[in-house]
Amino acid sequence: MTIVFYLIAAITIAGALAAMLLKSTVHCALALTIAFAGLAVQFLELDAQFAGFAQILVYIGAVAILVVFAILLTRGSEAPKGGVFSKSWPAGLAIAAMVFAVLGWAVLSSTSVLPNETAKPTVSVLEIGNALMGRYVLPLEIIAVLLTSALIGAVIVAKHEKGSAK
Amino acid sequence: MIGHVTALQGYLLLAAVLFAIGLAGALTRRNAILVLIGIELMLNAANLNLIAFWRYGPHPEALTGMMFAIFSIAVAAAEAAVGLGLVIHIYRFTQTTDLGQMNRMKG
Amino acid sequence: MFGEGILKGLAETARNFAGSFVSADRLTTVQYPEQRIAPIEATRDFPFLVYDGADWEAGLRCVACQICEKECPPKCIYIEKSADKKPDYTGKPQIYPARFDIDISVCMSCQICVEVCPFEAIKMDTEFELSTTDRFGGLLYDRKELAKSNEHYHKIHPTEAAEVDARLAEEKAKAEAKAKAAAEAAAAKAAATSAKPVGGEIKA
Amino acid sequence: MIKNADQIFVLLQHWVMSFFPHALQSLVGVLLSVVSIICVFPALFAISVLLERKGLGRMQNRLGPNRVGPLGILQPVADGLKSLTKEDIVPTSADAVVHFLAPVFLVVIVFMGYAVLPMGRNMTLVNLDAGLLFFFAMGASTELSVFMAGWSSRNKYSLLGAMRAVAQMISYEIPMLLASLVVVMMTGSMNLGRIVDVQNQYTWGLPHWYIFTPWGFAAFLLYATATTAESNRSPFDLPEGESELVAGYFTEYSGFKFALFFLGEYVGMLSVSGLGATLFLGGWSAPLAILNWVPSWIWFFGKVMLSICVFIWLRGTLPRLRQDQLMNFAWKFVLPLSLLNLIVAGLWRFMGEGLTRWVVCSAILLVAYVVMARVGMRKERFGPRSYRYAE
Repeated sequence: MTIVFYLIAAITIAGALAAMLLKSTVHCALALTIAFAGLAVQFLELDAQFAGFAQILVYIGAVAILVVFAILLTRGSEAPKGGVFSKSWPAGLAIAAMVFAVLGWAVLSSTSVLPNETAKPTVSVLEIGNALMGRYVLPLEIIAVLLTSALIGAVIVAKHEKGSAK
Repeated sequence: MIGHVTALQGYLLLAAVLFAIGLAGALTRRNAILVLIGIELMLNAANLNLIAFWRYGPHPEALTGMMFAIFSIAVAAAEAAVGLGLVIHIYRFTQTTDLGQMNRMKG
Repeated sequence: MFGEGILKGLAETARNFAGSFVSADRLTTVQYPEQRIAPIEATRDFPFLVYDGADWEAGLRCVACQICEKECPPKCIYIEKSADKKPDYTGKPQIYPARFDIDISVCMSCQICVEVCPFEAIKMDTEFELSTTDRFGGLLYDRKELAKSNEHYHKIHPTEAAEVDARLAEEKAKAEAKAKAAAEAAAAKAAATSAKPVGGEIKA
Repeated sequence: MIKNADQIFVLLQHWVMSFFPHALQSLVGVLLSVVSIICVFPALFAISVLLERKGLGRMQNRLGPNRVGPLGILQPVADGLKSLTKEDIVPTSADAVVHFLAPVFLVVIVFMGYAVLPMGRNMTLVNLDAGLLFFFAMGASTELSVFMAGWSSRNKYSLLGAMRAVAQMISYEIPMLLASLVVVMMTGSMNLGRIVDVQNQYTWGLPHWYIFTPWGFAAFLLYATATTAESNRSPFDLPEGESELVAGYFTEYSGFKFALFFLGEYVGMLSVSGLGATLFLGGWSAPLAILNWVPSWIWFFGKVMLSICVFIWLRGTLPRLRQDQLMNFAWKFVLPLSLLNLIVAGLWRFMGEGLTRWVVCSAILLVAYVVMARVGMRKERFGPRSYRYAE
């Protein structure tokens, strides 16, 4: 596979690892952004242009800022008293390792079954638009309702009630 | 073993690694926000899988994989917003985001 | 809130912008070191001591009465009286300041010293480019540096200088008249005393 | 002769590429355009800084800088040298890595936005199919670098400035997207080259620019307001409000890093006005049919410099908005109007040719503007602030 894939994969994994292991939470959020950017480039590698730009716009543009704001609002940037990891971190690690083992085994052992068409699909925004309006119009409407309700829900949940504890 | 892996399997392995890292983070970190970050990573890994299968799948012109990934990006953004709203709300009452201390149902 | 306010504001700045190339009043600033705007009549920067006649030391009007030193809010005037006296413009011997220093780094050009001076000895100059390399000694002006001629005073504040000179001339005239009257009285008295021994028998 | 005057840069590029072996040619071509963009736009940045200082001066009845070089032409060079030689102080408590990365990240992202702008007839670096989405993706990620700058200098003023800047940029990003969405809706494609081609036709000598349609004019005004706020300029320059916030998120920056932020802001302004020209003012198309002999890139850069002059003009005129007025204006005035503009554009599309659609669309937009302005903003009529704690 191309060198670009390995390079970007290394950056993404490094970003993800840093996001999980760093002590200061804001550094974690910034490392997360690097991971998102790496993934966006992977999407472009896979010729999914629209998804790649949407990923940059939605994740780096909005979700990263949201996470960083949440960190600041909950004063997460000061280092916590106890350790950064929960007491039962070995168990968590073991479960994650097992999951990775299962996934890895499944991927590697199914080389024959996996499709491998190397034809480069050319996707134009027009096709995506038609697909959105044609075949996927129902999910589009559901997403619209979901996003509105999430918007209102998040505002109500995080809103500052007048009478409650300051 | 690693030598003759196909392109699709490379992406699937990368997604598996990201998923495992996200899961490890979500399980081991104490700060609620970092658990959410872990979940975001897992979602992204799933997106990568979707698009990898779409790209190397039999007929990519059907656009199913990519549309699914775009919808999942939208849903993940909404989920992140609500999740962080909840974290801020909990913080307002318990003054802490440390998951270890959130063991009381009061409030 | 329709935005006409914004449009009016934009029109105003546009008029200013266009006007600055054309009319003079739309471009009020000048190239400072090369061109200068003439200071207006009442400009005041730092005080200076006025002297009449040619010799600055003899013609100094200041009589070291130290009113200005006491009145000065930032206390930047330092005066030491002289031991002897020198005749002032009316000829009356007056004390003069042996040392008269002003620290212009402290002076705030409030002109109180000019207002309280009974002898019109201290006035405000219009010179402001006084920067020096030495912060302490360089800005402590002594008598010699502060003394400037009456003609300089006329040049910078013409109307005010004219009034001051008129008043001084009138006082001088009054003083001379009084001196002349006193002199005549003295002469008459002298004449009367010399004539009385002669005239005493006649009246008796 | 006219043809190659218009294509002078493209021919130059091909001429240079012809020296290289075939394998390297495409790489060299792209490299050449990237280098040209990185040289041209900082030069435009220098010109607009000079234009700004002299223009603001003239508006305030004073001469602008005219000491360095004849008529002050070399003033930007002097500023550049000064910022290069100034000492670069980093506060000890600052987070060195993030502190250093913020300006670099900002400038890189802003320059990447130029990849999709069509600067002349087939003079686009990368003719992306989803060009507009790429531009907005780059625009959206500049907020992160603003936050990194504010947070990493560990200084209350810069954090406050960064929070204000990010909140302002997010709330004005949505109207900007919706205003340009209208253009995408009417042309049917996100490819900027296509958008300019559609506007490049002429009837009776007048161009088909979108600004001459009611929804296009409204979208242009909304776009201009949103981009002025997006680049923290003129009435919305709250984040670096000198009076209260010292210098906002780049308080702790000095020397070349400060100049990088300055460059980032101006180059961002140039790119946003470039997009505005492409979407509403017909990119590189000539304003009149008879003027078509003028090379196309002259029109593009002319329109960009014209919008820079309008930015400067706004800065010379309007006072700064308060933070709550800013937010009210964004969410309760600009956003609803841009949504309504989408509906009006749809109406325009399906009402067919003829005068009626002109009257109907402009009537709807005008009525909405008046009602929104009068009713909507009455309570907040930029009136006194309402406090949550102090009664």
